[in-house]
Amino acid sequence: MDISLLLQFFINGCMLGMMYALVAVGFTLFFGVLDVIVFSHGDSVMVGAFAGLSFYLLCMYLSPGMPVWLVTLFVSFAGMAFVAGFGMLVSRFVIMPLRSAPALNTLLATMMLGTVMREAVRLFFPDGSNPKPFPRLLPDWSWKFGGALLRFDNIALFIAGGLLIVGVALLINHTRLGMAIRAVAQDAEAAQIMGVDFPFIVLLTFAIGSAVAAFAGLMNGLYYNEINFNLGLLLGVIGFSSAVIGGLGNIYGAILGGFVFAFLQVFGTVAMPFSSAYKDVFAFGVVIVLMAIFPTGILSERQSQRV
Amino acid sequence: MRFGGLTALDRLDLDIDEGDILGLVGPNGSGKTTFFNVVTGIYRPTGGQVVFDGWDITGFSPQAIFEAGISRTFQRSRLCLELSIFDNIMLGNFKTRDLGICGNIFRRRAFHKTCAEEIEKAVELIRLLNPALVGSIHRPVADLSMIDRRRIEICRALIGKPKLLFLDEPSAGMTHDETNQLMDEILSMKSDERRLTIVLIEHEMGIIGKVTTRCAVLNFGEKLCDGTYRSIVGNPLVQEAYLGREVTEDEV
Amino acid sequence: MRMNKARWSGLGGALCLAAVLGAAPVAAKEVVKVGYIGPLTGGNSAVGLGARNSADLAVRLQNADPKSKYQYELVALDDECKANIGVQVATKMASDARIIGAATHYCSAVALGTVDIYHRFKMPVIVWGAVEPKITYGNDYPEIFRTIGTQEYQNKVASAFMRSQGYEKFAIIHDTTDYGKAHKDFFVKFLTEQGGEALGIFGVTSEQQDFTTELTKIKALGAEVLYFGGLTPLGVRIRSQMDKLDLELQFEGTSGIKSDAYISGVGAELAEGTLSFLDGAPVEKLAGGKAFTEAYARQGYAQPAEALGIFAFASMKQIIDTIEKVGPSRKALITALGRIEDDDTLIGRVTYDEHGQNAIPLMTKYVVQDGQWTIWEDSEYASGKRSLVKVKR
Amino acid sequence: MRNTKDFFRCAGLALALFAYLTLFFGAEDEWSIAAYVLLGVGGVIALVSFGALPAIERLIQANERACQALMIAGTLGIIAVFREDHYTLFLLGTIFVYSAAVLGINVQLGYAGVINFSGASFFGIGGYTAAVFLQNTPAPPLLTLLLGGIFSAVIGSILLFPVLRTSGHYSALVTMAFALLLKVFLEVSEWLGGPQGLALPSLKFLGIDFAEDLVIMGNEYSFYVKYDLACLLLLIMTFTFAQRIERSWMGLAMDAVRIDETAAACFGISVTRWKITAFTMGNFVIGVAGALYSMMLSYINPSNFTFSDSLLFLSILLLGGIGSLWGVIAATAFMVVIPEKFQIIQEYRYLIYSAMVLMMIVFRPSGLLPRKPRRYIAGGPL
Repeated sequence: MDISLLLQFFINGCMLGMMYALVAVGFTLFFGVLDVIVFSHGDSVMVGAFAGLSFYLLCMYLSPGMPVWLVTLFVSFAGMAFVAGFGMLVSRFVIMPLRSAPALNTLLATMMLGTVMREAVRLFFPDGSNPKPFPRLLPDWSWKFGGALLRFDNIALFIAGGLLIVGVALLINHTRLGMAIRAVAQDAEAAQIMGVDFPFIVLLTFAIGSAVAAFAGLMNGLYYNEINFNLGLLLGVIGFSSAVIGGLGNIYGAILGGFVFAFLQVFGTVAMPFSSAYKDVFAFGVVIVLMAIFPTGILSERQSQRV
Repeated sequence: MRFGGLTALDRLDLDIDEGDILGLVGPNGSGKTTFFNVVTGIYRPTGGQVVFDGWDITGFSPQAIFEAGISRTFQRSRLCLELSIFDNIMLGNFKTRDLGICGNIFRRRAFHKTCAEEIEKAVELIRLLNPALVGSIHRPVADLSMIDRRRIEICRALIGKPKLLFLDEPSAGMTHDETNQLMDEILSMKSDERRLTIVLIEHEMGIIGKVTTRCAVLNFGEKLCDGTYRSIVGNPLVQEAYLGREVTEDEV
Repeated sequence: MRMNKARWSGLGGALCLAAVLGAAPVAAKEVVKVGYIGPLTGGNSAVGLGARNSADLAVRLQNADPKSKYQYELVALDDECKANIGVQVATKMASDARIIGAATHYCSAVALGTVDIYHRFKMPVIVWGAVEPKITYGNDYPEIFRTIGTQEYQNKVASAFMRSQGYEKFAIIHDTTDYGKAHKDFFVKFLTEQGGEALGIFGVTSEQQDFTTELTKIKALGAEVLYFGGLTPLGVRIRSQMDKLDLELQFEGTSGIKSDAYISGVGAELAEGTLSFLDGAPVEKLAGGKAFTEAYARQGYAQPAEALGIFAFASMKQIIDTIEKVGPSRKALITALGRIEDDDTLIGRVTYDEHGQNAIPLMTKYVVQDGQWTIWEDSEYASGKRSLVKVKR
Repeated sequence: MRNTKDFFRCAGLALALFAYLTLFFGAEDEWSIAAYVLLGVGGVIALVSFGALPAIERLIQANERACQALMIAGTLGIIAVFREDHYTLFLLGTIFVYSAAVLGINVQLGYAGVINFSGASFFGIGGYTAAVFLQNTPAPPLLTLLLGGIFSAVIGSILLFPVLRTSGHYSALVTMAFALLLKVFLEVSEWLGGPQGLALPSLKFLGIDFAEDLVIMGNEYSFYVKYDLACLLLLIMTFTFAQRIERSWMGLAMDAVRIDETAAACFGISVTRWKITAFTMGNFVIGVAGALYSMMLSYINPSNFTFSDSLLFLSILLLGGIGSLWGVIAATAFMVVIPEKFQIIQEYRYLIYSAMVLMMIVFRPSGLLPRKPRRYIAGGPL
């Protein structure tokens, strides 16, 4: 096991961790504000990827001559805007009506919504049930360190993902808007009395969370150069696990959870002598053990129970 | 009892004799409810000792403490709103009725018999407080008014024949005369059970004066003073805790 | 009470079919029902939908032919590639006595689960897609037939071919479905018999998205060929992630990735040089093959025929032709199918052995050249103009 | 029985319901199915608008024992009508077994509030246990049914420690992780037949082999009739078991644990004990149902017991109304029959089906037949 191999595993692990963290941030945001788990979030990632692809094809159709970096920017922002808009619709017509219902109802409703999104893309996107190639928008430079290969798009996506998460964390923790979101998270009624426009904040939170999911979808497409209608299913559960491991409601917990899960999977594959399908068995097994040790996640906020 | 840096109860030394009605008085946040929670086992005390009826029950589980004969009501009434009146009251009488898994499923006739007895017992208890409720004993608690819910909570606490009863602000959320009526009902119940001891948290001094045999005043987790109602009312420390001190010109 | 209502709806179906085709003769012929079962939802829906359309094409062509004795109606059901749903829809079809024969199943686990039901209800079926040997060899039911070759034969040809190309060291990735696992077992068996060596075997779930870790481990093994036992969705992911990790290995797949979706999914440039093997005669070269693809296109189905559409078409056509000969009775169809010798179909000459397995399996080698699956013998790789990934010794 | 007039009214209602069900089951092509669905929905709306529902509810609650007997008689009637139709009988058997399993989940979630996202996994454990025992040991099939339940309860207890320590979304994750983990485990382990899965011999009981056709007075009926009777018996036993739990101090303790753990603790109710009891009993029932269903299928493989199947169980419970026994049976029938009857629109099935469930959750969160306040004695005072 020479060094370059370890480096390659480390690079793969980081990319995977960043992707899971981006999905986990969405779960934490929605849970923080509305104390609700939106299980269609994984499929928002898939919708983001397909939206990106559609905008790219639109771009190529309208003005083939556009420079690549402009196309990339357009595809990213258009994709994120589209999914953000969709996220707002979801919050308006699915989440808000279920606000007073027990948490399980919202969880199951959003799971069903996820299935509807998956089936819709499979059926109505042209030849949706087959995997689609995602355009290579980022330049193709790569550096070799012995056996390990570091590509430019790895670094670019990793940094962009990191910036996005830090941006969201800054927005939540250090701006007036973020304070409003956190106020709603602590106590919706009190925040409303203090003049916080609750519906607007919920819409905004869903827009941010969905935009982050769209970025994860675009990143998935650019990194793997392939997207399929099924990628949201497992990503949703893994994102949820990462958010919970890190401690729901805590943005940095989501990042930690994402990287923990990713390196669990990488370690599972590397260390497992026999078939690497046990990787999932290993990863989810460790999740169960972690939950037994940290019942409310690693970086969980201490909830004192008011009696 | 310390929560991290905050000392909720500071070297509180309180002893309660059997058959007493002790009023626990003090401004908000003076540790009254925390005292209740420590005694009934919800919080594990970080220091000190809780002795009941000769037994040291410090740090026991809430279940064990209930079995020992201490029951309570809650500041914000924690009734099971979905369940019926009888169900809520039955919760308090649990230690005698536990037939175990097979008993409940297979020995149905035995169950029906005990069930009829229990309904009888609950009805008898409610009749003391509010005869009107007897008719709708199987209706969910959600449809009841505030005072009825308070009555159900007291019935729940009393049906298990406890030795010590903690009442946590029974007058919260009720009108003045409703509170008086409730206190009369409690007094009448107390007269039947000679050896029942009650600890009452209350803000309405009128009620404290009328009902309690002894009082204790808490402020910031410390016991200011102890004694009959008349003695504590006159005590300057108590007035200061509630109303604050007169400040002379130069001090301002 | 149920019988006449069903006939009424069957007739209604036939009438509207006739109206659509416009060629059916005035006197309504007796309606004969034939069945199709395949995965129409879920991960394998692309293959299932293509096969259903191909079976439907066989029925439409037969109904358009005035000489046909009967009017055929296709009953298509979805088994979702799950054994319990498969048993459910198989019971539905087999217990409906009006359905004479059916082309069934792509997923081997479902096919294995339903053979008993077809035997119990004495309904002849031709398995169009499931390649697990035990489906035919695991029982001696007269009702079960299969045109597609078994994985065993496909991997015997594949490993012999790869050894002839001089490859020794293989890394194997397979999905944990029965399709992938069976391919891995047979390929490793034949490979070790012929002196090759399987350096590493990696099982992956069919929903897995990221293979960078497995591929990095393979890179360290120093293999020459990456053998993938699985379907197109996974094949596309693995091939594109191989390129991201600069892993220049010869990529060899099974019948699962021989589809246009693979090439469009990975892109012609990356797919160049990918090998795959498919049962049956080389369709493109056969006259029937071109006719099939044109007829399929003319019907304007929403989904492409995919790799196994031709098999569903051939199976359904064989059922219909035999019904034309012996009449719409299950018992007659079973005996007639059992005696088929050298029947010239789109996928080559078909002869059923005593287990109902197509005894003369033909195996065609395919390689991707300029964005097209081309038959190995006609490709520039065979003629030496282009070469597969060099062996670095 | 209050009086004979009530009995006739109940009988009339039961007759109408079962006539509708028989017609609906018999419907083949899509036009008649759509017609029956509209008829059903129209009927319900008519009942609601005429305000007849409260009267019917009082009638049923007053004569609970009679109504239950009528329901069983009606179900037997349907089985008799479709005695030759293998497919409908198979659907009926599936409804009975799934209802029994969801009643098990109801004990866990509806009573004690323990969320279980791996319902289908325990269903699968029951099935696989029965398969392994039947193949390798001479154990009589009836015993393997019990073993299926016991194994599922024992394996469930591994999950107990993390489930008890966590609450709400966190315990949801623990059971979700187990569901995903088990499917991959089954697929990868060779000794359990790997992805191919395992075949199961049929149920044999007192010399009756459930695989041969039923022969009564000479004429042959589908062998599924035997399976349906077995599944119906299992459902009746589970129903009475769940109803007796609810109508006992145990049910009261579990409800208290679900609603407010702290308050329950303060009144001597051991929270962990009742959660463990509910979780284990629920898993036992699911395991037995899984074993019987696998014998009826005679072939099982890992893809039958995936995470989406667990979701199906929870959706059924939610649609029926959490905690309501009759709601579970009605919702199971709805969730098993509708996708089968709409087989015609094929690949669009899942889209429409999950959209329907979504609408149901948003607009009718309390479910089809929401849970009524508990009455300890059947037909007791209200």
